[in-house]
Amino acid sequence: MSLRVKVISNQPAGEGVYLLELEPHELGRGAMPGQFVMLKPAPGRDPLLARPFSIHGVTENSLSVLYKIIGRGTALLSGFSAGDIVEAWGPLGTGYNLDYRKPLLLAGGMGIASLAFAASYLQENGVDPESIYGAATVRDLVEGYYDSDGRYFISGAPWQIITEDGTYGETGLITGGLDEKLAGIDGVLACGPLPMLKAVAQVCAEKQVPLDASLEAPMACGLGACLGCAVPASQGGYLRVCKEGPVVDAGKVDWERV
Amino acid sequence: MSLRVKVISNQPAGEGVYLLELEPHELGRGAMPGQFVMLKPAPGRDPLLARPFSIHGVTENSLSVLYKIIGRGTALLSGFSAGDIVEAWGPLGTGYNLDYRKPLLLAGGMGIASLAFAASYLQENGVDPESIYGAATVRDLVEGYYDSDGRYFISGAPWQIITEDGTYGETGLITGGLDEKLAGIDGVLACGPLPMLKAVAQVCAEKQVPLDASLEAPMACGLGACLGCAVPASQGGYLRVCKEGPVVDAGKVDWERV
Amino acid sequence: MAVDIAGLLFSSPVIAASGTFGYGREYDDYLDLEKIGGFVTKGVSLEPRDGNQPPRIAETACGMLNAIGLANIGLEKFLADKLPLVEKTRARCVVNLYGESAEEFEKLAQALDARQGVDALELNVSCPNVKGGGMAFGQDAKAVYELTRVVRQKTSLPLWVKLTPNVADPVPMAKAAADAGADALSLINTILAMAIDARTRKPKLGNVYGGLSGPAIKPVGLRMVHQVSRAVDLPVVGMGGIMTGSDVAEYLLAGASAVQVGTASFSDPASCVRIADELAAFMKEQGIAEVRELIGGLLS
Amino acid sequence: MAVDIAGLLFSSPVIAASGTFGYGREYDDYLDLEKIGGFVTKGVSLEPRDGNQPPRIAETACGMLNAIGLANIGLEKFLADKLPLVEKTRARCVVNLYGESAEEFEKLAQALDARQGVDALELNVSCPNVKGGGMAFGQDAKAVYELTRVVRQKTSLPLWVKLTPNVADPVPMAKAAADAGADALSLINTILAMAIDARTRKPKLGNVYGGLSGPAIKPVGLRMVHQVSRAVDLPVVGMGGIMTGSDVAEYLLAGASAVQVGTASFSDPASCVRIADELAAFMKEQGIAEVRELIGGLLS
Ligand SMILES: Cc1cc2nc3c(=O)[nH]c(=O)nc-3n(C[C@H](O)[C@H](O)[C@H](O)COP(=O)(O)OP(=O)(O)OC[C@H]3O[C@@H](n4cnc5c(N)ncnc54)[C@H](O)[C@@H]3O)c2cc1C
Ligand SMILES: Cc1cc2nc3c(=O)[nH]c(=O)nc-3n(C[C@H](O)[C@H](O)[C@H](O)COP(=O)(O)OP(=O)(O)OC[C@H]3O[C@@H](n4cnc5c(N)ncnc54)[C@H](O)[C@@H]3O)c2cc1C
Ligand SMILES: Cc1cc2nc3c(=O)[nH]c(=O)nc-3n(C[C@H](O)[C@H](O)[C@H](O)COP(=O)(O)O)c2cc1C
Ligand SMILES: Cc1cc2nc3c(=O)[nH]c(=O)nc-3n(C[C@H](O)[C@H](O)[C@H](O)COP(=O)(O)O)c2cc1C
Ligand code: FES
Ligand code: FES
Repeated sequence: MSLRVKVISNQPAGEGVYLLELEPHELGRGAMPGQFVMLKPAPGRDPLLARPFSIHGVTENSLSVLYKIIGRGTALLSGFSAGDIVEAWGPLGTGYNLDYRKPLLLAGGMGIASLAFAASYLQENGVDPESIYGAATVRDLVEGYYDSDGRYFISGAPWQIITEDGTYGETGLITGGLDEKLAGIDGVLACGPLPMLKAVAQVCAEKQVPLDASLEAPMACGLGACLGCAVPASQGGYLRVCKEGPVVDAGKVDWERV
Repeated sequence: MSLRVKVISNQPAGEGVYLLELEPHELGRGAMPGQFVMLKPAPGRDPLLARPFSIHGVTENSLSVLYKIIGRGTALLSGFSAGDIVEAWGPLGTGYNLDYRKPLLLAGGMGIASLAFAASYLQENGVDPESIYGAATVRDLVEGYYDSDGRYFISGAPWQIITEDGTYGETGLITGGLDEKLAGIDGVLACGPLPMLKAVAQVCAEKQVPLDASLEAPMACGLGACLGCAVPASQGGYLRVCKEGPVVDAGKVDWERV
Repeated sequence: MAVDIAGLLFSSPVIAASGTFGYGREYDDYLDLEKIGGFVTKGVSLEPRDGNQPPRIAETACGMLNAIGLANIGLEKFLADKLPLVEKTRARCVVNLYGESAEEFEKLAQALDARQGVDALELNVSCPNVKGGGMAFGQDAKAVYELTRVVRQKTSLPLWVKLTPNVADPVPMAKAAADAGADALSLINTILAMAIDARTRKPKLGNVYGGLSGPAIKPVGLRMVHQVSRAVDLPVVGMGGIMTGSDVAEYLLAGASAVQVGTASFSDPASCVRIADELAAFMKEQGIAEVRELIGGLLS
Repeated sequence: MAVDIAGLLFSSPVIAASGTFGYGREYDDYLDLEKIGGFVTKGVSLEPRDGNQPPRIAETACGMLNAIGLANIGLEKFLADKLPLVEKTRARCVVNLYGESAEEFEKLAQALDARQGVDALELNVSCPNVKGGGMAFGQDAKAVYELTRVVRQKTSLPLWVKLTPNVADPVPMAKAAADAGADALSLINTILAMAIDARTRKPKLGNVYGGLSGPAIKPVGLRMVHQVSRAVDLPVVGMGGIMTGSDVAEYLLAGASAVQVGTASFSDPASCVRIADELAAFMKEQGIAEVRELIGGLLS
């Protein structure tokens, strides 16, 4: 059965960003960081397809999704309110490798949605990741909270902030000086815009540090059935973002063709 | 410009029936009983077409529509609430002939929507119509109010009730004993299901009493442009319900072919 | 926003489509005709036509069916009653022609040639070819060629040939029209289709089959405009499901020189003007000064 | 709810359509395969195929485009890894065949003939005919005849031929398939179409063109099923835009003996079972005991 999930809340959580909390039922069962759910942005035939969203967090009582308004579907999603029913299915796909001892987490923009879950999961499991969250400007940061030193936290885990215009935290790109940042790191978890992922993949390949990259592609089924969500594989052919991904070993991706 | 009209209220007014009050703007300007408006049941592309609804009443501050839930469009319409915007255009079409001295009004079912407007209009203009409202059963009557004698009023005008099962008012069909009811009548205004209109048309033709019948047909434009709303004309060819109608001289309709 | 279609200037690339805009003045309460490029009349035939048995329209998912049956007031009344109403406007009036034989088309073209107020002719070749055994003229390249050729001989007005999507490939039809002297190609007409009421077990249209239009068919219209505009060196007037300014931009990118807006007028009678305004806003946002910068500008 | 298609019994007239249901088990978390009639596999080719360059899907008004490019794991892996997973279910497994030449189709049919677990073959003739100059097999009645004939000789399994809507008239293709020995006809496949991103000016699909499916095309599917079922004396498996039980009833009334559900599974992975349940409820409401009371039951 596909799931009809009740909305607990759907609140603004930044510039054009919303935090959607759902009653989890099976939707959240055993969900791991990096996995995603398919959410139908409105009942009916138009829009027809569900949209993929990373799982931002799961508790016993809720599953949350952090999303940005991009087009019609996400705009419609922002209209849901407490008590409404969302059609959904999940958890889906392959999440992050969470076995690194000293992982570096790189969240570009909305990449924070899935990596915040990874960071707090790692922390709960006794691993202290190095976590960097990059945004264009301070207003683009999604709602977190700050300790007395001005350190930014989201979902209980701390993040170093870097903004392109220096309006908060360091100034620059998340990919700046990445090779130095890799010192002592045994694995990188990255989620963000494609140019960022490509740059990270290149540095990680050079430094021979394993990289788990979370990819995006338009999806229809989310279940590995339609073959719509293909991304070029380094071995030729394609990977399915919804099945072999969304998080994939960067070495398996043909970044040139993506 | 097409009109974006604000909903004042949208309340249940009977079994599956709602009363929608709109801020009128131009939509109600000069509206006459029997005319209609086109209402888009939801923004967007699905459903695509607007639906025609008779004008149930106009005041300086509001235009009202009384509608029954039939399918998807009317179901969606019932979801609107105060403050929402409805896309609409009108007033449209040709209304009732209001020049009779002793008119008989025959409302079958939702036919009351337009005829209640006609009855109160006539009353305001010093004409006391004979008004009969037929329904299958008492529960199907739309919300009116009752005086101390149990007489039913809607929009300020009184109606004799006839129900098929006798649960309120007389027992029988609105078309029962119609020839007697025509005594002294100089014109009939009728709105209701097609079989009723056909029966009324036959009796009126026999008794040579003019009949203004309000017709229905699926519509696209409501403006006389698409030629979608055709009903067979007695002279051959077709009448456009949205332009020559919805209220037509029954003699102009080829009732056999309707 | 002006565009040139085979030598005829339109003040805007947005034109109201045949059959959805009556004879040009039906929408006057809701839009200013002069704010769009013009309109195409309902198909005009030699004699008045009653049209098909109702019901004639049905709603479908993001679309609608119509089986009007080319009901129209006929040439004579059109010239006497309707043409004068649009003659004085700056909006272009394109007359859509409907005949059941080549001779009927010829006569229509002849009667309209050089008539004041008529800016161009649009040949609807999607109608059944009575002599050709009922198969539509538009599904047979030879018939398209012949029909276009004879009409071409009777008129010096710009001649648009309107193609049907009910073919395996529109390119042979487009080439045939071009070879026979058409000045422009309009496409697409409606897609042959059907709707059924499961409860009454009846077709929703009196005519059983009808034409599908509206946003549902936009992807088919875009594909055919793209195919035809690449294959044939004539201006293309694109249509099918246009509802927004962005939809117009898509058709222009696919290769259309102008567009027609049909069914959208039913979901909002002011659509044509709204869409033209949205296109202007889109162009401004994108820093595009002239419509022609978009035409055929699809990247790959 | 059982239906008989050319001698093969299906427990329900609702079957999951090729390309939208993987190899049969991908939806296991969301529906019980045994509650539907069965499924049609993704098109299987002799060799594995990578498929087209992404993006491969795009949403459209009440529909979607796909240009998967018939990506599939190939015959060998299908037989080794996928077929065993469905062999033990009561659900029927129809294998959809894809080849680029008649020889490839022949080999596929031969390899699948009498394979345990394969209940029927569905010949996808909507693919480009490499030898025939790229025009699809399915747009040419002679090619349909030839292809069906050679495959027919290689298999005793029920043979369904799946027709494309990208033709002026599906009936000649249907007749050709019937004459060549097909046991049933499936229709419609997707409609060739296109989507454009006005801002990036690029086609939304890597392949530029793709196939339109979903509710948008239901009226076209109904029309073609109606045309074909009246013209050809073979069972028709209808599809195109089915989303509800009532949609199924409409296809049955139009003349289909069973239906396939494709795109609906993307808007709700439990669609096939939900639709079958809705059909049962509709039949109950209408006092219809057997599916066959609906088949071809359109009134006029
Ligand atoms: C595995 C995965 C996880 C994601 N997680 C998040 C998240 O946690 N938060 C968040 O804000 N966004 C996330 N996205 C992106 C999100 O799916 C898109 O922003 C969303 O689909 C846009 O829909 P729309 O209707 O608003 O946009 P439109 O552009 O109108 O959408 C049109 C179509 O394109 C598809 N589409 C558009 N953008 C994307 C995209 N980036 N990726 C895939 N399909 C797209 C839509 O699903 C839809 O089918 C994720 C994408 C993937 C693939
Ligand atoms: C001039 C006119 C005045 C009307 N006034 C009223 C009124 O005051 N109150 C009221 O309750 N109803 C009225 N109706 C009927 C009303 O338009 C339909 O009930 C409504 O369109 C049903 O829409 P739906 O989407 O709920 O039904 P669906 O059956 O899902 O509609 C499918 C399509 O059929 C059309 N359709 C369905 N029923 C009718 C119908 N009876 N007439 C015309 N088109 C129809 C719809 O507009 C739509 O395009 C009037 C109809 C006409 C023509
Ligand atoms: C109600 C209706 C009537 C139509 N009548 C005609 C006609 O007379 N002649 C013609 O060439 N096209 C006619 N068409 C087709 C339209 O002009 C247009 O080609 C088609 O509807 C696709 O555009 P759209 O999706 O914007 O409506 C008609 C369409 C509709 C909906
Ligand atoms: C993503 C996708 C992949 C498809 N792949 C195939 C295929 O491999 N072989 C085939 O015959 N049809 C294929 N089809 C067509 C469907 O089986 C079906 O004919 C079509 O989608 C219409 O039905 P629908 O509107 O219910 O989806 C595919 C459709 C989609 C949407
Ligand atoms: S979305 Fe269907 S296979 Fe990935
Ligand atoms: S509804 Fe268009 S002419 Fe009447």
